[in-house]
Amino acid sequence: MTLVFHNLRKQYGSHVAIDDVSTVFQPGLIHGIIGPNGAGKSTLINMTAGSYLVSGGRISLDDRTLSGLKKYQIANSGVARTYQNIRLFDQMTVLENLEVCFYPTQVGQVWREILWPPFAAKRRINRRDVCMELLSFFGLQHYADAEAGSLPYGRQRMLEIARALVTNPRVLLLDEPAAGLNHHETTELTARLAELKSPDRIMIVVEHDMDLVMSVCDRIVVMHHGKLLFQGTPAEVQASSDVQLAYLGTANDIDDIKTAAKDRRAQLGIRARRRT
Amino acid sequence: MLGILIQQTFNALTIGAIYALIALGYTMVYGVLRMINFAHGEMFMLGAYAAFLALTLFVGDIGGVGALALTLVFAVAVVGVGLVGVGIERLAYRPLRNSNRLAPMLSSLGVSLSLVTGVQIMAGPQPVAFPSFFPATRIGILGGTVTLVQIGILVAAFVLMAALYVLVNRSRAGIIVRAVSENRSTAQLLGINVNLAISLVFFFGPLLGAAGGILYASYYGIMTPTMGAVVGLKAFTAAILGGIGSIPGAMLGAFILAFVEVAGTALLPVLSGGLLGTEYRDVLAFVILILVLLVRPAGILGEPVSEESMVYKREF
Amino acid sequence: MSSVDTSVQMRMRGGRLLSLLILATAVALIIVTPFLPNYYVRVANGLLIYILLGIGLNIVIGYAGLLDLGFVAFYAVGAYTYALLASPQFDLHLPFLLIVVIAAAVGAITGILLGLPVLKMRGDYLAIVTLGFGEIIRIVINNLDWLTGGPKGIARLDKASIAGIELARPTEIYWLLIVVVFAVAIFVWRMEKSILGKAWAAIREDQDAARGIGINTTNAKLAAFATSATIGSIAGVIFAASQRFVSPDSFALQESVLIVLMIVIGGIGNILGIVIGAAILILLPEVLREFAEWRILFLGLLMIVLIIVRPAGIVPRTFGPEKLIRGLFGK
Amino acid sequence: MKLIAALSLTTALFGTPVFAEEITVGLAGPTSGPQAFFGTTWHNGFKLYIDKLNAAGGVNGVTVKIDQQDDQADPRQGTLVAQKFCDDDGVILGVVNFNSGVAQSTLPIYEDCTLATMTFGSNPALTQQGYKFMVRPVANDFAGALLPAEYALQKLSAKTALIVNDKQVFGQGISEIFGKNFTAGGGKVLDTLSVAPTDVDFSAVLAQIKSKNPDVIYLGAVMPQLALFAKQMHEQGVKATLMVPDGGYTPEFISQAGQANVQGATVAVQAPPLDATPAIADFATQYKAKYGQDAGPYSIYGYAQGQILEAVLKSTKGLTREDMNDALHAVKADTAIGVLEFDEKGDLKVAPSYLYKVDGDKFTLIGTK
Repeated sequence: MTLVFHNLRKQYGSHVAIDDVSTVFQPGLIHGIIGPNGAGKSTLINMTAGSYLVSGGRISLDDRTLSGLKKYQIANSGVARTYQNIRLFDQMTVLENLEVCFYPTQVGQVWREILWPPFAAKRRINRRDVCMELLSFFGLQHYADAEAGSLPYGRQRMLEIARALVTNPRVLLLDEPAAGLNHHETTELTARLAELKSPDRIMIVVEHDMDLVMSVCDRIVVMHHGKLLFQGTPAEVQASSDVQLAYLGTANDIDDIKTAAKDRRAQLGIRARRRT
Repeated sequence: MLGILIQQTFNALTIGAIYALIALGYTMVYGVLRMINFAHGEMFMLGAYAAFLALTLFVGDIGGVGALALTLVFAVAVVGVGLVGVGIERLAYRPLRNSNRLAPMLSSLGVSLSLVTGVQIMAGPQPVAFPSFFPATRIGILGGTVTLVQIGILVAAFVLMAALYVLVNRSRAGIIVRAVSENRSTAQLLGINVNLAISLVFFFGPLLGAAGGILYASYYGIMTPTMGAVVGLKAFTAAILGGIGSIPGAMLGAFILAFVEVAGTALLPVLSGGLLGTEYRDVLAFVILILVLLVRPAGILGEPVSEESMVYKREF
Repeated sequence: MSSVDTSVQMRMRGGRLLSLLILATAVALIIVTPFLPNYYVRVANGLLIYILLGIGLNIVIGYAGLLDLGFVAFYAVGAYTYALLASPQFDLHLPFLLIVVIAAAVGAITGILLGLPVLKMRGDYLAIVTLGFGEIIRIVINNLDWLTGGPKGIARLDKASIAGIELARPTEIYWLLIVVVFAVAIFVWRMEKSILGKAWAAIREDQDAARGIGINTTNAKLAAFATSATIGSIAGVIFAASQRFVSPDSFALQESVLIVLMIVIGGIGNILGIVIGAAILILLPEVLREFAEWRILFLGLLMIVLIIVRPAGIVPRTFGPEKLIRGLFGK
Repeated sequence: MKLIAALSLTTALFGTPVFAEEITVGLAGPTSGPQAFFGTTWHNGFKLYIDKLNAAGGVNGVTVKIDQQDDQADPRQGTLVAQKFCDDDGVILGVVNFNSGVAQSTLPIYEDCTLATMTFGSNPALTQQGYKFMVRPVANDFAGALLPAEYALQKLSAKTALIVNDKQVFGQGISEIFGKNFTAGGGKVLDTLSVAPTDVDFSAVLAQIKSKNPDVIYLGAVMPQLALFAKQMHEQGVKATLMVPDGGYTPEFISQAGQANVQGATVAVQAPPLDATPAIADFATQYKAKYGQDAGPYSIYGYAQGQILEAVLKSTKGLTREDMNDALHAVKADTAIGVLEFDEKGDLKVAPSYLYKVDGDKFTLIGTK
């Protein structure tokens, strides 16, 4: 009952972005993927979610092959994700952003929903209950009827995670969830992520914020130039000289990683402000 | 048989050259603003009317007028229409630059309707005979008949397109326009005057369209207030076919479309065994457009949409 | 907090008055119109047909965010379905309601056939390809003389009748249209509120993210195309039955553009907006009839001004019919 | 019905029918959009005569007011205009329906409200549907295409013809009839090619035609396509004789095509030569004086319809719609395009047809029927 990368490979023309990556992600754990910019972290997430095609190798979930399926099929197999640049449905309300996730399970009886008002009402209440519970978990219940695009940046990040959780996915892929968040928000996020851990759920976090990764992740995969450099517990990663050398180049202190991450955050923060 | 082939080739080249001049305007505007400018066909129409006006005002009778005077009239008219284009952008499109993508497009529909009706009111709805700039000499080439007018149009169109090519690729103005086409926000951050680039595009696009209009009116000997609609749609189709946003694409698309039209007329009845007559010519053109877009979703020379840039955000 | 509450209350009270005013005017207009001279009834019928078309096209443009410039094709399909099945052309005289059902089915199939190849396209490419389809259908209708009568069209169509009640005079067509427009509007509104409507909105906002939450965008888009085409086709049937003559002239590209304009000027994605947009673009030229071609110029300039002043349309997307009704009860 | 009630009320009150001093005539046609040119110039011809009529004090003191409406050549707009005329009790005659398509959708409306119309659409089918309140003061396409076929076969000794049409009601209809007549007379139609009504470039079609080398080309279309085709035909070196329908009977045909390009082309039209009577010679000059431009291809018909109206007003029993209809069907009007009378279907009893040849910058009569 695991998510497995078998000799995964991604190639753009002659450029190899992911080179022969094999690893296993266990349920009940939070897995971190780290690595310098361009190491291929997001590419892994995008391939898992079906946003990018897989050039070689295979991704499987619970012995079922995901790679090659269409993106929506992968989502319906229990893989949910967030995006590096927040991608909410801006002009829909916060609540609707979550409700729409019921589409795969509810579209079958959509005719009944359109033509038979009592059924529609029942469904609406049902959807609302599930979604409001999730919103409350992320402290978004007061925003339920606001347009998603009008939310503050940090709230949008939370909403995106909430959206990924509506269908109670087996695999939750978080692509830089802390990017652009302030310290307070990052703390909140860390707490939420820890609470989200459940025995059936495989959680994968791509993140530059080392504090977050080190505190919340159980296992960490280190990527470097498209290759899997190292994997292990946070303590093992911090202790690995390989990681320090390759990841940091000449530097040898984890603080440098933090500086790099801060730069990255500032960069994304600018982007975030421009968006709103 | 060879005669027909040569003749039809020249027919297609002439039509293609005129389409190309107009398609360039669509594609340039699209390049910088990602906007379909439905009023662009009207620049084509305005060109013909402006030239006619300039002729009557400055020259009077066409007979016995030297080439210099004609060139001057031509220049005055196209520059005039270019300025009109800049003015329209200021008034009708600039206020909409940061709104949804549908808005400027529909504003351009309003501009188009206003221009056609305006000209209809001022100049009357009737077709007006337009003087020919070239002598109606016929030249026989291997059994085919080619007119001097056709050759004149081809030469004029190619000179204009070459000038545009040099302008875009070799001049400072061209660099500005290309930078804005490439990425407007980055260009802005680099201190490039985006408004200037857009004004330049809205000057040269209509200018070329107007030139096309004058050549067209002179070739067919006639102009009408509604002449822009049909040709504009064809040129737009050509721009899409070639890959909208791409300048060589617009030219290529225009010539392909023209050849398809001519081939449709010449071959459709033969190929379909008489089942489909020449009346299906435009159907053939659209079918080919659709087939091309199915194989190359961004047109022949359009930049293919890469996986990474497939960010499908709300468009309107 | 309390100041916020009062302002909300004030807005509510104002909203209530506004809702009451709008609804009362609408009801009054609906009831009064059939008692006016026939010219006004015919104008109203034209308006209602365009509202119907607007509601149909709005599904694709306003809800799913796909720019369709060939909508008139479905309108033509419906009109010609009626013309072929209820006229001397082939001496077929099927009952009106049966033809409505057939036309709805034919419309839906055409919608899916058109939708299939264009699904991967987006934005401007979709626009030109749908435009091409619209033109192809018109050209084919104009040239299949043995079937459609070619440019001559098909004349002397049967009068529509339901359960023995003849629907041919302007007032009769008017009531038919009122019923159909309300039925379709309610249906489409419920559709928008359903999970499918939310999926359309998600596709409109971010197609890729919509796939990411498990929406089969192909099917959802096809559903949008098919529903929209069905409504267009039904509008075509009623148009043909009221005009009792069809010819390719009625299905030119400009009609598609007109309907798009209606939607955008009125307020994209909103049924009330469509009504306002149709009123401006269909009624205004009638009101200004005596100004001949000046009215067209005026209309063109008005379009530019309206779009600049309100790029997203006169009625905001959020001000839907349910707002009106809620406003009425002060909720 | 309302009208009749109102009238019987007036009759009851005053004992005798009251004759209004001014009557209203509904005038509808495409005055905006792509066909604005035809509609406007046709209307201008009508207005030219009516203005003259009114200036001269009208007919027995009755002057004519024109309610001019734009139908944009769109059947839907046409029905609105028709209903507007019907609803206006003051309108007692309609000069309407430039397009056969518009006519098809409006004739039932005029029939319902018993408003007599002079319909312009020339498609033969229009008068075959039993409408009692319409006449057609123009020759239908049967008449318009007979003479050219005969002329081609007999005078030009043509063996082969090629037909080009614009796939519009008029162009396709009249060219089909030409084809039938030509074949019936022993000629051979080599091919029928269609162009789009918006086309201006015929070079590709012409190159195909050239290879078929027909004796005559019949072009079923309207201006300005007629002129454009003639011009390009000459430029591409196609030698056949060009035959066109009535739209070409205008100086613009020669000027827009270029005089040299159009020599020998024939035009079949219902109108006698412009110099046949002083009145018609006058028409052209008056038109130019009033509107500042040459008469359009259909202006003369508008003018003649004004003359029909005058004759109707002279002979009508009263100024009700029914009376006008009776008078219209019984009228024998001496117009610029000949003496016109209608049969029970509303078609012209004798549809005069004249065939002209372009000769220099003039049309020379070469045949009549």
